[in-house]
Amino acid sequence: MMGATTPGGFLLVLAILLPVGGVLLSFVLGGRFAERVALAVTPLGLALALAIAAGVAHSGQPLVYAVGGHPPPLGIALRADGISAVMLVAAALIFAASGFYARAKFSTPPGVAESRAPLTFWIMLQAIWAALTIVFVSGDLFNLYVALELLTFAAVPLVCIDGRPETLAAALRYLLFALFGSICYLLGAALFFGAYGTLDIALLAQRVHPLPAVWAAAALMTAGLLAKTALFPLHLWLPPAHANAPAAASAVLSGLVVKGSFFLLLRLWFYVLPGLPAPAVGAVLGTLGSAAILFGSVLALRQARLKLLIAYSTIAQIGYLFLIFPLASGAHSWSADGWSGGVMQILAHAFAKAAMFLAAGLLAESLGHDQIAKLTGAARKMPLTFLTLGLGGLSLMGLPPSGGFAAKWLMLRASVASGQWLWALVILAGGLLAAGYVYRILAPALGDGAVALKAPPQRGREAVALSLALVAVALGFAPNSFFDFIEIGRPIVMGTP
Amino acid sequence: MNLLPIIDVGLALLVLGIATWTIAAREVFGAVVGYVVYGLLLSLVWVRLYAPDVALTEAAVGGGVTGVLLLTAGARLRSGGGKEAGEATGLPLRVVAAVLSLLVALGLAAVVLFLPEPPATLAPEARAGLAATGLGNPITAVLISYRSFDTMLEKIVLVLALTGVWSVAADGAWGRAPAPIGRMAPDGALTLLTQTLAPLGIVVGLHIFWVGADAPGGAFQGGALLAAMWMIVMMARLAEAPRIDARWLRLALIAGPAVFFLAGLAGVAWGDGFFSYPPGFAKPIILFIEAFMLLTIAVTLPMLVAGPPSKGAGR
Amino acid sequence: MTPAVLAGLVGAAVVGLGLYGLIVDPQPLRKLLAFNLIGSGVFLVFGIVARRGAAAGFEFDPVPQAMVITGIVVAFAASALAVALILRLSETSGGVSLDPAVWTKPDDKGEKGDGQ
Amino acid sequence: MSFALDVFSLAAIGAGAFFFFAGMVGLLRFPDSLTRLHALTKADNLGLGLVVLGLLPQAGSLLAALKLIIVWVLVLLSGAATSQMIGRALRKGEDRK
Repeated sequence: MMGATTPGGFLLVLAILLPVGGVLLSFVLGGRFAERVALAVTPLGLALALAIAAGVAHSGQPLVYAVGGHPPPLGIALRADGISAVMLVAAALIFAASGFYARAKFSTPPGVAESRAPLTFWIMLQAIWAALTIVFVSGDLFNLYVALELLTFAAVPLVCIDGRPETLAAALRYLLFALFGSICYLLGAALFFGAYGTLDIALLAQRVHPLPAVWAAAALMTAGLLAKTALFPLHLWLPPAHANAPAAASAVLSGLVVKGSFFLLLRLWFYVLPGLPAPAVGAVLGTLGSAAILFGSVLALRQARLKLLIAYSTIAQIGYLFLIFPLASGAHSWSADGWSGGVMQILAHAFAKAAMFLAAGLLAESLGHDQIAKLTGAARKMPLTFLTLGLGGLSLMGLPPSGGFAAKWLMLRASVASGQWLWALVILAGGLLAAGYVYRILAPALGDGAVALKAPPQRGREAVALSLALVAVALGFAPNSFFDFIEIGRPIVMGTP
Repeated sequence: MNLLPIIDVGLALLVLGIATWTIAAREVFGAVVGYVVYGLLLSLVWVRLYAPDVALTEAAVGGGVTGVLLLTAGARLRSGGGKEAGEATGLPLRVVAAVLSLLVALGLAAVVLFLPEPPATLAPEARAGLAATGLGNPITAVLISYRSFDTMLEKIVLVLALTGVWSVAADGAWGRAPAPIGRMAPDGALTLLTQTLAPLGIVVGLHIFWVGADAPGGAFQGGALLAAMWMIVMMARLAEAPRIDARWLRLALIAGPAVFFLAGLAGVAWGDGFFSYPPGFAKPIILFIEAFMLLTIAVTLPMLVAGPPSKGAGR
Repeated sequence: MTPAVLAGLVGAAVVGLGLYGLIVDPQPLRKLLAFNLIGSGVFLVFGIVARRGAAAGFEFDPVPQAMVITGIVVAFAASALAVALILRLSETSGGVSLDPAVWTKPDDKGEKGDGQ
Repeated sequence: MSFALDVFSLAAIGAGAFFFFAGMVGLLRFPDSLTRLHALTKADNLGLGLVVLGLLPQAGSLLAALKLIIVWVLVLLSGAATSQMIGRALRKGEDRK
């Protein structure tokens, strides 16, 4: 049954407990042990994520674990399906890259037992990993609430880790938005429990009917999660927060953390409420997404700072994710394309954006600033860094070969096949605008000019950033079996034929 | 007995009035005082909802400790000389906000009042599982057994919150102690009160923890009470806040989640899998876990209120 | 009117009040108070759900009540983090404003210490 | 017997409520902080004492009765301490003027 533990299910608990244990150990040992613990956790976490993916692929079924031997509705069940597994692996790779990249900046200085920024960074990095793992595998809406709060508490201090007033203001604003989002989500959970006496996703999916309480719960949860995902017009907190955090943190925040709340929106609409006749919801979310694509891209074009440009580009790329709601709903011939395209967009953007933030960090360190106007000729001094920016940009624009291309191509196919031409136009326009802002970074940098580097970038860190960009490109070559894999555990859609 | 509905209505009106005051008060200080009163009244509402465990938590954490936190914040803001910036919101936005809030409140009231019948409940399942835990208080069973995973993660939230609070310290202050709670010089009356109250409060806190297995109470409520006692001791300057890198402090702060974590792992060996308890030994193990959670809560809440390490404080 | 019905009305009204305060009040500490009000209203909704679920010899459904206890502790932790940020912001800058435009003047963007 | 006790409870609690009411009026009507404080502490301590006295016969067990008395003593103690502190703070504020 859905609530019973399957073989390999214990891997899910281990995948959560590993970074949780890392947090506790780092906190109590303190000092340079925090870094060591975090770096030791990284390969183990990657191995666990791969083992879970192998388990899902092997059985062709979601892995399930009933925590404490109490199956739902009384207890909490963990479930990993196809998209859980790919998200776990993607997260593990990005955490590994960010952790390795951050060592240069966040090692405890010699002669000091413990210092503020490193301890905070390594604890919070592991905490974000723990929270995202729960988000990807938990099957219980209240447990997911606790995970969302974990995510908030871990992400906010990273934004203001350097302590300047503008970063503190950005962190505070981020915190208030996130708390508002959580409380809306929690109210939705209360209504679901009041109506059906369970918060288990699979059980709810069997029980839900289009009642007022269900609509209210869905609306509240959606609103809360939109605020956390920074979908236009609730995006105000994102650019200052992501642009001011240290690069290693920005990569995780922009690449992964906003995807956590988006992932819950997928769970809500495609797993809890697939039976709800809600074409209007898809249209509304798709429209907001389109607005985000256009608005975010235009603002990205106008930024003077590279990190702010990349942050505004995140707002636009988040917009694409929301096209999954009109394009993958129902059980049409085209909805599989919409689904695959949406999931591919999550992954491609995660890798491309993480790579670009890491590269932007290297650039800011080497040049002492990240003003786009003063980049003239920089590409000759830092070719690998700009190659990373270029490859990431390729995926953002949606040019082949890249994961971004695959994602946008699949979405285009779905929108054409379904006759929803508007989304196709938006996707194309967004691609053109993205080309515009990527050109703004690369064109001056490739030109002639003399830029003085404070220090050349470290090769190892350049390679880390580049490898993430290469993953984003490689996703463009994903075989069909990959798309079959992410279908595992996706509910058979009732509702529309 | 017929008086009860009147008392309920009066209580409801009082709660709403104080809540309105909290939002409408001109001064931050007045709003915070309103919020503390609100928390205490709310705990009476919880009693009327047959939720004594929640009432205790609300009174201790929601009203009490949060109240001290906010009052201290207000005082520190004022003494820092920093004005709370921000110009008043314009009338059009106020009207829009009022209409929106009214609609949300009305909609929510309608949905809550017309939840589907018959009411959904897990009470029978919770009752059925109670025997295996050996507990008499079903809420403790939910927190430490059925949904133990949530409870452990919530303790991790506390660890993260404290790390986050510490992380805003000035770089030079790292490793020192937080500034004293409140700005009072040692005061004879407060010292006398603390010396009398603290021992009694500690006894009551431990009592509430101990009876929590079978009666209203438990690690949360008892821990919050112990936390309040430590806070009042710090306020009276009978003891200063510890340095944040003190090894005993770090251990106490993670004791609860760490023991929970290890017990959860041990469930594989002795029980039915992660976070399960061996039949027949569930109650002693649960009490063992709770004892460490009590310690962690009692230490974490005051440290969260005390704030980040400060240059002026600590040796 | 049973206490549960009354509490439902109070919960809904408190959520509305808090929402209004959250939108309208410019001071972060007041926004935090408003957020706490909304939170308590949400917990009351859980309380009503718990009371409605009285069955099997219990006067209440223990599961939502336990969720409220977890929620209260989490809300307190959130308040503590927000207070720390507010106090630090006022300490470093002498004022508390959420508007990032206050902090970034057009010309000194990105010069010092950002990026990594 | 139980009837007499009920009457006693009712009378004591009623008297206690009256003192609370008087204290509230004082709090609202008295001119300055010190006199308000005076009204509040006197009335509340006595009022609460009477309420506790009235509840004692209804307590049911010796332990519960003891708890009620402890509550009263604690309130007395904290009331005394806080009014002392408020008074001192007021004095300090006047000195500064």
